[in-house]
Amino acid sequence: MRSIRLPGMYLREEDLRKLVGVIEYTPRARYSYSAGQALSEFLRGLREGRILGRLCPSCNRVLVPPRVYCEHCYTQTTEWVEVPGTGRVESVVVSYIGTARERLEKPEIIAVIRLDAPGYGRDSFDFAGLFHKLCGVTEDDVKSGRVIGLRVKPRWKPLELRTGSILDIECFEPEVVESERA
Amino acid sequence: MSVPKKFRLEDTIHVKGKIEVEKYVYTPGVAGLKLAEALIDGRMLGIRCGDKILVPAKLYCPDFTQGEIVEVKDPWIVEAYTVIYEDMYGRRLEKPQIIALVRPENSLGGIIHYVKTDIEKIRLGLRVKPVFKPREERRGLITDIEYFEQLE
Amino acid sequence: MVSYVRVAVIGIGYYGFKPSVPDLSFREMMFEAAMRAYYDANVDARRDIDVFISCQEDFWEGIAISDEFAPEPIGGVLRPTMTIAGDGLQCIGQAYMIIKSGLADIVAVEAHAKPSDIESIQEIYELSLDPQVRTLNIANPLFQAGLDATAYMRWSGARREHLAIVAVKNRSRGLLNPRAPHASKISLDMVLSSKPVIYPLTRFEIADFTDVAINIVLASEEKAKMYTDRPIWIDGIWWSTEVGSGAIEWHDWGRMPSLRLASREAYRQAGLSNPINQTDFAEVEDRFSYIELLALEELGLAPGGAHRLLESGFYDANGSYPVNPSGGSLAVGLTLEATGLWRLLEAILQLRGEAGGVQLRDARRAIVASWRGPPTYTSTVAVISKE
Amino acid sequence: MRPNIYVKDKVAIVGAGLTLFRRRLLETPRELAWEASKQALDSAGLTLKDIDCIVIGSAPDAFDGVHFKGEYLADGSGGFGKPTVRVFVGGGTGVMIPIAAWWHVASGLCKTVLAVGEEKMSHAYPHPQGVFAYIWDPILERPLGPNLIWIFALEMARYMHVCKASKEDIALVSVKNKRNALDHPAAQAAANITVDDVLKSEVLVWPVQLLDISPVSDGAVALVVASEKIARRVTDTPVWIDGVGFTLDNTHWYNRDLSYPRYLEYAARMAYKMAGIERPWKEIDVAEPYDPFDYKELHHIEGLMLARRCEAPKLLREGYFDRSGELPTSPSGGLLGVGNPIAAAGVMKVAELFWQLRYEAGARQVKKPVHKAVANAWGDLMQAGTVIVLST
Repeated sequence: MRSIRLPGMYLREEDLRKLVGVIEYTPRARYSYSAGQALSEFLRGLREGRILGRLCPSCNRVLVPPRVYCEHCYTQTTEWVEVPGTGRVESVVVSYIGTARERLEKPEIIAVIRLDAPGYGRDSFDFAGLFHKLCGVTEDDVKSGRVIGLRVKPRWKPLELRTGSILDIECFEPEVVESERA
Repeated sequence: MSVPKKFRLEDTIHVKGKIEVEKYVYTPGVAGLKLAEALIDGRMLGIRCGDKILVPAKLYCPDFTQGEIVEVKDPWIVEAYTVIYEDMYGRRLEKPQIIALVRPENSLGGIIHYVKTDIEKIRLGLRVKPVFKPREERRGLITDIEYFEQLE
Repeated sequence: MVSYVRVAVIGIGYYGFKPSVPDLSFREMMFEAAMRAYYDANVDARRDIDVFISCQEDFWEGIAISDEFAPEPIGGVLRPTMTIAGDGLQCIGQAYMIIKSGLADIVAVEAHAKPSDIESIQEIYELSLDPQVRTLNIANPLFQAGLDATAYMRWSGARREHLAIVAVKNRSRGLLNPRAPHASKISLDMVLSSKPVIYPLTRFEIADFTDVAINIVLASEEKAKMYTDRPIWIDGIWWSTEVGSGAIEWHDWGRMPSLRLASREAYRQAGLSNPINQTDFAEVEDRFSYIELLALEELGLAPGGAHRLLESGFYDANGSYPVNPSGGSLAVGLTLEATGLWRLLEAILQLRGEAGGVQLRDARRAIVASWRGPPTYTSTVAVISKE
Repeated sequence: MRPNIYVKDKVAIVGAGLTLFRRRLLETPRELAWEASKQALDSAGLTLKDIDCIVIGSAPDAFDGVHFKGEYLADGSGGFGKPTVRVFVGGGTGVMIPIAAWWHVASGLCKTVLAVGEEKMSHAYPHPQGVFAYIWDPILERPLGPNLIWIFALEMARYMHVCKASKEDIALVSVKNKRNALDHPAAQAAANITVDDVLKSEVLVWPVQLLDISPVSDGAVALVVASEKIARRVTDTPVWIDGVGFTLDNTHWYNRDLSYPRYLEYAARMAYKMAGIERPWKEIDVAEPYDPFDYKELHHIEGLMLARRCEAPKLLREGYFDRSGELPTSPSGGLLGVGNPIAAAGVMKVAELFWQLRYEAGARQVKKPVHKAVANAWGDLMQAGTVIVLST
């Protein structure tokens, strides 16, 4: 295969503009996703400023986000449990780009939060967790590696602005503000 | 579920969403580029596969050999047709659309297009020919053909 | 060398069969169906099932990589789980191969549909057409059905009345089936006097959408006998694609070579030489009225012409060869990629004697045939039996 | 995990073909599939008439911008009156394609399979990245406005934290693969770069920078897979598929420890067991771990058990994974160097091992003798592991 010229005709953006027979098409693919039993309750909880999980009766793990089944034990979860919302930063990054790869004016800090709730199995490979933005830390904090392991808590939007969405949590923020600690 | 399911519609949340990029820009392809140039010229292309000619022109034949691109000529005949009165949401059209699969008489395959005739007159085997848009409006797409019209 | 391993269905489960299931997410519906199927098969999802297959398409789900959501609700987390972007019956074919290859003894196949979550189903159908065809802005993306119907009517001699009889037969039959939300008591006059939607089809002759989740558990012969005393055997299954959906112009209009080719191989595997005499009934594609008749022709189940036999009552539930005793798609609905799977489900219930109001008297062997619908020309055919 | 393998008939790869990988190609997706398929058939000395079944793989429909992409690609992939099926496990699709082809043949129901992977990402505007906005959970994740790179950055940050790996260590993967790709005729992003170039490139989502990532590509790759009897007839050097494995982890990726790809280990164990491999780190001669991001190659080397946990960065520094090293990885140049038309890229990795094991890789041929090889692909929300083991 090495020496043969491979098929494929490369087009630069400007070549494309010169071509005839190019078709432009605007797609329309709209949905109304049913949140279902578990997530509907979870979203209602967020509106009330509570983070709700489901208890697995088999492994005693609390599932956040909640589902009606524990995927490891494959049993139905039985009870709603409110978790405190506090936890530790499991991983954290700084995003300089938006959804369509455009540069952001102000970088965003994104984290995986391991919540204070029982996880699955002894090594806790699976834990109750959320994926959200992080406030109250700087880019440099993140890059220095100091943020992983940091204790955090949710910062809620004012009650009147909450809509029953994951965005009812504005972000997670350090439990102890740096200046207070000093 | 051992917890009773909530059953009131107001207890369940529905979240709006989509899968939409701003737009898709489809390149015409190798055969499609030749076809596009021909359409602008007011011509139609097929490919020769063995002793048959298939329309529209593609890069390859059903046996996977590369086809030789050839021009096809009128007249065309209606191989299959339908009339669209309503869309999938149940909205009636103001003017029904007569859609047909038309193929050049001596070729296989064909193209899907509008046929301009009375609904009573459309039938299988009807002989038709393409009516092209004015040259300056052609863009190398099958819509460069405005419709097919019945041959006298 | 074809493997000697026989493959059986050992468990079935479903949830839904309603035009809309607003209270559950698609994942919760998948769980409900899976839980029922595993209970029926008496298997432990986490211990006994070797491979899990989900059948779905991104734009039906509204998620760009919908495979992500497959494993959790069906018990497939950290197990061999994969997705086939195809009709549910085609996935049964994949499971059949996986078991015959020796890779797995027990396979769970899942398909679900939540068309009630889709707000722009017409535009999504449009997105499945070749971009060149889309430029025509045809008002109804199901136009292919009309083209095929007129071409079929010409060569077969079937008239509009014959197509209407299919709608009357299936929609009325569905009144006896609790899984048929679109059943209704209609008359031939009602169909013939209603306005066409896609000529020659009226709205009674075009199937409507239904929400459902279905799970079917398959096993090798050895395992099947351990788990159940009423296995339903897959004697043969095959699928075929005539042309790509981007090359529909090259389709043989008015015919369905994909059903023909798929059925011939399925019959060969099952050892059928005269299918109409060697099977007792069929669940076949009927998302449009004409396709039931065309399918019967292509499946070799219409000696002397499907429309003539239909007229004589041959295909009625109490006729010589019942076709779509469930009520078919015209009564049960279209469940996106789960469509082929419920056809199989209905046939299994018949063979098990669990079909309730639609139960046939002597059902031992059946043909199940499903087309993936426009703009595809892909079909799957299965032969199943209880002995 | 109970892979439950009892397989009698051997299955071989007997041909491979591919198109250029580029940011944008003139060809339609179906034409790309045809070009790759035609080459694969020619290389095996077969025609479409000789093929029984077709397996197609392609990642999200939203790239090519066609719903039912498998059906759309069918004719370009040989699906003219043939049984045709499309497999889909996100980015893991590339290796799932030959896995599915394997069971088509191993079942005895097909003797020859044309297995095709295609992706045309350039259709989506303004940027193909926009498609990735829709892979997330529509209720809990999409409202945050996520970018695909977020999750990989989160995984990379966790890997760096747990394994004490530095950005420099990780950048070495990019340097190695882009250099390897200089010898690959399809390559889109081959280059002689240094660690410094990587560290100075645009920071997208810290710790991920521009040169840590594979490019957006159009391309197609095809394989011909056949039963033992046919394989021995058409070639003197069939490459056997010894083991296959695949796994999906849970959807809730932020409920998992991201530092280790357990989904891959499970899939690899399944494939190794089937192939009779007990000590992969000794028995595997050459590997094509999936490398859409540079840290991912290290992650996958560990998941494939070719190195101990957190040990891959050190071995990489020592040149262990170079083409002249003890266990060459991504000798093709990988996704970082050759390009990343998602499903096609995974097949490209398998095709590379096919050429390596036949000593046909020319300038890319690794120095050591090779008998056993492994490739993997990975996808979804860091969930899917697909593994294939090949041998001569």
